[in-house]
Amino acid sequence: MKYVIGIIQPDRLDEVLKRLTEEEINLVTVSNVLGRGRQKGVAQVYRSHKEQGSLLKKIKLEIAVNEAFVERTVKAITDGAHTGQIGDGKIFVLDLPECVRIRTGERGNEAIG
Amino acid sequence: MKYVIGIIQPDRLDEVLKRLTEEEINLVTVSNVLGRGRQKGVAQVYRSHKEQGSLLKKIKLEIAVNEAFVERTVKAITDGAHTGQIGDGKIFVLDLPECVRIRTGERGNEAIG
Amino acid sequence: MKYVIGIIQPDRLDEVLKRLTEEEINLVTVSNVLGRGRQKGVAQVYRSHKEQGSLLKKIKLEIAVNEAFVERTVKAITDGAHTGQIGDGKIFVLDLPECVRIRTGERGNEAIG
Amino acid sequence: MLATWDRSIRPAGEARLVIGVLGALAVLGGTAAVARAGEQAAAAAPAVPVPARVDSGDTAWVLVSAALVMLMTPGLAFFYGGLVRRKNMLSVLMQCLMLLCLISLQWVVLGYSLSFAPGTGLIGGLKWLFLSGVGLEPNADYAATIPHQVFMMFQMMFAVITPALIIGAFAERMKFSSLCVFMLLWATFVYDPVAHWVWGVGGFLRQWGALDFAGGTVVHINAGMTALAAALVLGRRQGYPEGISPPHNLPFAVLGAALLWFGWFGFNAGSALGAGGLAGSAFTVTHIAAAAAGLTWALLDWLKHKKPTTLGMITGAVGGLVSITPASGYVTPAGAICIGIGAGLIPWVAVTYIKAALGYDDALDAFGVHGVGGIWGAIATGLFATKSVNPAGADGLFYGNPVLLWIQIKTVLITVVFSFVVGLVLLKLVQACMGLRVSEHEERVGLDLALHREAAYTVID
Amino acid sequence: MLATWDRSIRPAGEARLVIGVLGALAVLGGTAAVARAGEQAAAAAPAVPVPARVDSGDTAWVLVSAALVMLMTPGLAFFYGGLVRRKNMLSVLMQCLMLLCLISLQWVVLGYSLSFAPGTGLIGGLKWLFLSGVGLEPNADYAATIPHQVFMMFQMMFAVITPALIIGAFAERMKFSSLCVFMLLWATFVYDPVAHWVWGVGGFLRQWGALDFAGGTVVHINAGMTALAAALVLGRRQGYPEGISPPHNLPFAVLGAALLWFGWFGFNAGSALGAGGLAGSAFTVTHIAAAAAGLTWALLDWLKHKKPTTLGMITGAVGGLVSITPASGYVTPAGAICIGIGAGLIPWVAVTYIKAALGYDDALDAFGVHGVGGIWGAIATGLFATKSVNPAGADGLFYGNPVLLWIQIKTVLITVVFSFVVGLVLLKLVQACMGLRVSEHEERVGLDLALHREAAYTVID
Amino acid sequence: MLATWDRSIRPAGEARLVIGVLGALAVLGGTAAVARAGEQAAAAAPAVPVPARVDSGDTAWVLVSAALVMLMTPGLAFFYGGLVRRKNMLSVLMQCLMLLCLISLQWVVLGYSLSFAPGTGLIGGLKWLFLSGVGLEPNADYAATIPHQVFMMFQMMFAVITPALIIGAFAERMKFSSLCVFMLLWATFVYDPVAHWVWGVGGFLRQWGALDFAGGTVVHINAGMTALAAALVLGRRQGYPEGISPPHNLPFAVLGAALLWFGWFGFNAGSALGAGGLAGSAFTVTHIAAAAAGLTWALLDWLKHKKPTTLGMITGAVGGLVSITPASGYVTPAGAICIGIGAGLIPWVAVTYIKAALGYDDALDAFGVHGVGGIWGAIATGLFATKSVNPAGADGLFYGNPVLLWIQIKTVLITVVFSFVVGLVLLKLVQACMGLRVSEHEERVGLDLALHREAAYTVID
Ligand SMILES: Nc1ncnc2c1ncn2[C@@H]1O[C@H](COP(=O)(O)OP(=O)(O)O)[C@@H](O)[C@H]1O
Ligand SMILES: Nc1ncnc2c1ncn2[C@@H]1O[C@H](COP(=O)(O)OP(=O)(O)O)[C@@H](O)[C@H]1O
Ligand SMILES: Nc1ncnc2c1ncn2[C@@H]1O[C@H](COP(=O)(O)OP(=O)(O)O)[C@@H](O)[C@H]1O
Repeated sequence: MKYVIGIIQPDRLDEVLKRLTEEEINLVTVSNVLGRGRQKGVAQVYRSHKEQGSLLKKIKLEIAVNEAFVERTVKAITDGAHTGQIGDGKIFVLDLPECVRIRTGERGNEAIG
Repeated sequence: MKYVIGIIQPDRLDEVLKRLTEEEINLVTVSNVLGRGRQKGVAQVYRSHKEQGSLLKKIKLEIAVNEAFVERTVKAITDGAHTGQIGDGKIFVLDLPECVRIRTGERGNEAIG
Repeated sequence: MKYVIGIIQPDRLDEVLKRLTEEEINLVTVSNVLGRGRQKGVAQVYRSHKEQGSLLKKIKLEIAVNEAFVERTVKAITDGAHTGQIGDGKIFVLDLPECVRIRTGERGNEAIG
Repeated sequence: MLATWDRSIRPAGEARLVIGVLGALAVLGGTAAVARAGEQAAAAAPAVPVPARVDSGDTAWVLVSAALVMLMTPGLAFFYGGLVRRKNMLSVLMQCLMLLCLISLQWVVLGYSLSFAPGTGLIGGLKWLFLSGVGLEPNADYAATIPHQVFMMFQMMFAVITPALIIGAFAERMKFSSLCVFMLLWATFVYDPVAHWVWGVGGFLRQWGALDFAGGTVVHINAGMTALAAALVLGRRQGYPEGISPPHNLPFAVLGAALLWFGWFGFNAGSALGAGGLAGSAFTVTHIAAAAAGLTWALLDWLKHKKPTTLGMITGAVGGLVSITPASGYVTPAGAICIGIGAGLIPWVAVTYIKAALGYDDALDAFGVHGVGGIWGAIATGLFATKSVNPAGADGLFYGNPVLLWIQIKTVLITVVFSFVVGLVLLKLVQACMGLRVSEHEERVGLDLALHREAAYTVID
Repeated sequence: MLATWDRSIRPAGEARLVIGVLGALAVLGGTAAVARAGEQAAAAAPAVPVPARVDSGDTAWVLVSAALVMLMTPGLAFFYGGLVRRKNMLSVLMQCLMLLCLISLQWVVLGYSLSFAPGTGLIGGLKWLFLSGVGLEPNADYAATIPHQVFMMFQMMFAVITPALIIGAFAERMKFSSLCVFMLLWATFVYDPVAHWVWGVGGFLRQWGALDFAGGTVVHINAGMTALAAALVLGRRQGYPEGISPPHNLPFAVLGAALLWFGWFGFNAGSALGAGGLAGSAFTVTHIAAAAAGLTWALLDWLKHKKPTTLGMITGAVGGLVSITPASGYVTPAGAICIGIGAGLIPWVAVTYIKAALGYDDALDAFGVHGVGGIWGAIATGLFATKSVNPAGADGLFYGNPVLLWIQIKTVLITVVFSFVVGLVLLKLVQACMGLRVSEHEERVGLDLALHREAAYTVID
Repeated sequence: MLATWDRSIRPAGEARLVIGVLGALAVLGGTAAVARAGEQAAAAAPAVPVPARVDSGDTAWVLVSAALVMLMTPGLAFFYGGLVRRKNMLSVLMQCLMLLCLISLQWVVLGYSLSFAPGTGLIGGLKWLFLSGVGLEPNADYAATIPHQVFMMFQMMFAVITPALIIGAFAERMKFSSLCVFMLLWATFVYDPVAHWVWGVGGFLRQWGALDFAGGTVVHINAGMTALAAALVLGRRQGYPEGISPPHNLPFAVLGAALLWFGWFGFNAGSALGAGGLAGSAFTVTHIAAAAAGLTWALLDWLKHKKPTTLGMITGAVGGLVSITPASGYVTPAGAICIGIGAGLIPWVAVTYIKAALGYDDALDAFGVHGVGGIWGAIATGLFATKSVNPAGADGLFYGNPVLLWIQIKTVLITVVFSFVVGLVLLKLVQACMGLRVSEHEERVGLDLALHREAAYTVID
């Protein structure tokens, strides 16, 4: 199993979720993060004090999937989040040795979906 | 070492923390996430516009533990978070090759606790 | 490749970011978390009801790096976050088998930087 | 006209007390009947002819005061809302807004008439149902220099905020539909009668010479005692006390307290029903008592917990405002400072020790602050009142007159018993018919989503 | 003086309507010319000599009212701001603040003169440019008991909030610079003329006997119709309707609604321009209509969505305040309840069904609430007005006089057409010169950062 | 009575200035002694007999104004609070609330007497300690048509907000206990004397003919200069300037600014102490100056940073309100626009360039806005004042009278020196006794948790 982490632009979330649904990847965990990447932040101004604002709002997705779904997941995220502009984000794929569904106590591949 | 990630219902947090303490697992990192799972969200209504609200508030726990503690951690989370209803959440266990305590510079098994 | 997770004190963020920049580690994802560790929280008081406040505000950093950068990353975080007091935090290093840059579709070592 | 107490009691005080309470309970069974009777009684007693003319300055002040008191209900919503958990924020705001709408209409339809129309000693008549006869000319019985409708509106705002105060006791767990029904009943069977007793022409407590300038009894004791009943009937929130998170947004609570303080100038100084010396005096003592009480609570926190807390300070200030309310037209600045100190101290003890000891879950201390603070204020009026401030008032114990204190204590007792008992009965009634408390699941999810299909704040947007 | 309608219409009603609209459009081409002419015309007609003396009570009330109405613009900013997405919060606040500054100055420079200076039936003269001649003595044409400057300031606050209402239609996508230019034009070519027609001495709708106590036509229909035009011209937000997140901070919206409600007492009761019975009556019906409308909307939500919503309740209350505005000096409490129920129902239908059916993106329902609610209010004035409340008014249909209703309908039609058409023309003009809408990228990033280089809230600090 | 300046200066202006400052410093050593002497002096000079009668309209307006000014302190709390970091939000609210309580009581006990009781030119007497003799009859020396207590309460609110303004300079790093002690001293040794000089009967600046309608000198310069001293004495926050996060909640800052603006109508127009033409004029120019200044700052931001900022606009508006304060009873709308433009420009320069150049950390620009804006306002009063607005005032430079400007400049200098020096001395004194600044650790953790054991917002609940 793999643990897929995606960092995307906030306004691409809806699109990514739609693509994931189309691929029947319904289970996903989402959170707010700030990212520093190649994208230059816009300088914020407070009473003429400029704040470089290098940390930009991003959305983080976490999706645990079986091996068979990894590429589909990556593709769904990429398709939904891609705009071709700097700041589009990254996907990280980690190994996931174990997974437990709290409700049933199931483990492994059965638990993940 | 393992890196245990748990996604639970917000109102089970207190119970889970209590169980973890009982197992002498005191170190834990907690954050707000939104989850899309099997649980159907309640439709929100704004001026008669229905918002499906598929993303529900969840709590994410991250706990780095030595191998010996993995099962106890999983059990503590499961026991604390289990209600038997859809939406109870998941536990993911990742491998953790290295760990550093910033204060002392200790590494590995010593650093984790 | 490695996926480095750092949990630090909120007020050390600026310093850590500076150190990372000095090491030419520009890409980083930051988020708010609450941590329970060795550090004892300050008891909060609400109408004479004491709330132990065991969960303290922390900042979580996530940095995906090539192997060659792992030690520099750990050192930059450690240097920036270290105060010698309890609560300084932890660094966790996970294996990262795969990485994708959404904008270009690049994979692996090229995508990470 | 409030100074007629001296010949009214002593002999049959206790008997009257009992009769009063019983009579009041009887109201529950037959408000309309009693009221109609009262109407006839009143018809027999012609009002003293007072030359009534609208004064623009007085009217301006009471209009402003009515607007200020109206603002207190949203103020209270934020004061309370900031203290609950994030998932219940809107439910508190919604409850307050609903009362603002619902009780305003109840007041128009029958509340004002039951409270202020000529009637018996126990309840007003039905003459002013649907505001018939409540016109733009002054009604000299209540205020000779402002339009009758303005007096009615000013009083409406009191009728609205009083039930809203009760919300604090059952926050985070009450069914919304039951709340609406209960509050309609409560306004009709508790608020309106008590308002009549104390303020209505012919009201029996007014006859006795009980002093309640701006509603210590009618508003605060009344709401506070039913709040206690509600806390007992509904039971504790899940996880109380350890598992309840701290206030989700203290700045909102501070905002609410600020709006309450601001509005209270209308509440108390507006109760002079004109813009003159008495309003000025009420304004002064209101502010001073709030300041003294806020400081006192902060200092007590400082002593006990090593640090002064913001929540403590605003709670104290609200307590001070509560306690000065009945006294605000009768005491000097020095009296106000004393009342304020007591208002910091006594509710602080109630909230810190008594609540913890007895274990009821008065979630936002509606009883602890309004009930206890209101009782202190009513009694303190019996101590500190002086005719030097208001010749239409009376002298209190410290000005050589023990009788007033006794009247005030009796008034408190009657109101305490009446509000608690009738509140309890109404709660049980609603509980039997439709339930009072949300399901365990709804409580966990939070009332905002469960009962209103909304979230106060977005997490990601 | 508003009761001259009975001999004015019937015969040539339609002809006048057409002339009126055409004439009004002509204004666009030659405001100044028309105005100068008007000035001369006015000079010929000497004002009726009324002994004018400043009354301190009336002045106090109108000063307070002006302050209250001023507070409505920030109130509106929070009402609207709470409903947008986090990334656009400041843009809404900034737009409202900018209008507060900009239109205040426009009013001083020429707006007040165009609206209220003696002129023609279509526009005021230029006599009071830069407030010259607007002094501290009363102007008996408008208010005989308060300083002229106080009347001018009270009216200024109306001129400020009206364009601010329009913001709701194009929130989250309008260029800030274009907004400033558009609003300056709109104030001059739409607001000022309409204010003159309805309220200015010699204004043609006033001559007809149209009743608009506090601005249902001038403020709400006017803003609402241009809002509709703006929603159409600017087009939908990206992702509308599914991709738009829910309100980012409903408590702020509730706070805004509370401040609006509070300020509306100044808006409506202040429009009596004195502190007496009429102000009291306006105060009363304003509150009652708001309560009835809030309750109605909540009940409709309860019926349709199984749960009453907070947003529904405050939207309804604001709708009630909108609808009672033109009627507030002419109707009884019973009339207010009827108007309030209509004000809950009709905008609810507009927002729930019509908006969805037609598919325009009136982001915060500026048209749905203010336009539709304002139209209902103006027509309802023709139904429920009664001379028993205000002898200077007129009787409506339900009091036996169908003529008023007809006048009101014509007034509505004229304003609807004028505001929509001229609003549209001005929008197209600004669009042609400098564009109206931010770039797709700026819309995605959010206006706060893109246009103002600020973020409303920090994420980490 | 303020027009006696023409014969008072020229010859011995400088000498008097020196004497004045020295004399003022002497106050520090012997307030009580001086005061007692003053009392006797005053006893010798009987007040001119003026027939004093309470006017309900005037009283209504001043009551409202007092309530409005009271609301400014919470308004300021939110204005400031929104600008600090999340972890210090409550500390700012708490400081403002504490001053509201503490200084109100100080005012009752001795502040009012020191400021307004008959005394010497340098300090009021002790006759009115504990408000003895401050009753419900008017005191014709100050306001012949409102109860004396109402005047006292109105002035109290000024005494409260002035020290609260200083908070902006040392936000996020001051010890709470030291703040309480320092502020008590400051109110007694700085505010009360300066209030007496300018407004007290017999106050020497008043004798000179210095014009300060609503407190430009007494409130803003006074607070602003001590703020500067505080910024210097306490030193910079850790990480200043780069490491300081942006404002944590700009909507709260906007809310605060809106409440300030709203309250300022009471501040300035209430200072007319009656509801008539003068109040109307003050109301008008107050609003216009705020609008002009807000617009100016926004435009300057637009020029320099390509985008107008919300924070800039509200800062400008507050600056405008500050600057118009001393002039608000003496200038025309045109004068107000000029003052407003200056009030946008000059503090903008101070905050943008001077603060950066000098490197002191005036965290929320208490000096930059209130000090600098207050100085501009006091001087501008010497330029734009005209007797055509207020015959009791004087003509300024642009109305042909250079003397007033000179008086204003001297007044500014005296106040600047006095507030800065005495403020500094008091700060050093408190620093020596109990320290001023929290520990490095407490500053890192945030004052909310470290000093008050509370968190403004929950993270998870
Ligand atoms: N190596 C990395 N480690 C952690 N987070 C990263 C890394 N690279 C990118 N990110 C996250 O992805 C976001 C987008 O990256 P950025 O470089 O701006 O986009 P792009 O990949 O289009 O050049 C960053 O803001 C950051 O949050
Ligand atoms: N495969 C997954 N990847 C990421 N997050 C998941 C996954 N499965 C579940 N979750 C998280 O766990 C939460 C609970 O899942 P859900 O399916 O509703 O519960 P249950 O396991 O009881 O059926 C989800 O809202 C989501 O946040
Ligand atoms: N084993 C762990 N698993 C998850 N989070 C941890 C773990 N150990 C520490 N943390 C995080 O690091 C933070 C700091 O840890 P703490 O023990 O207080 O510091 P120190 O390492 O200086 O003793 C904690 O609040 C928690 O968020």
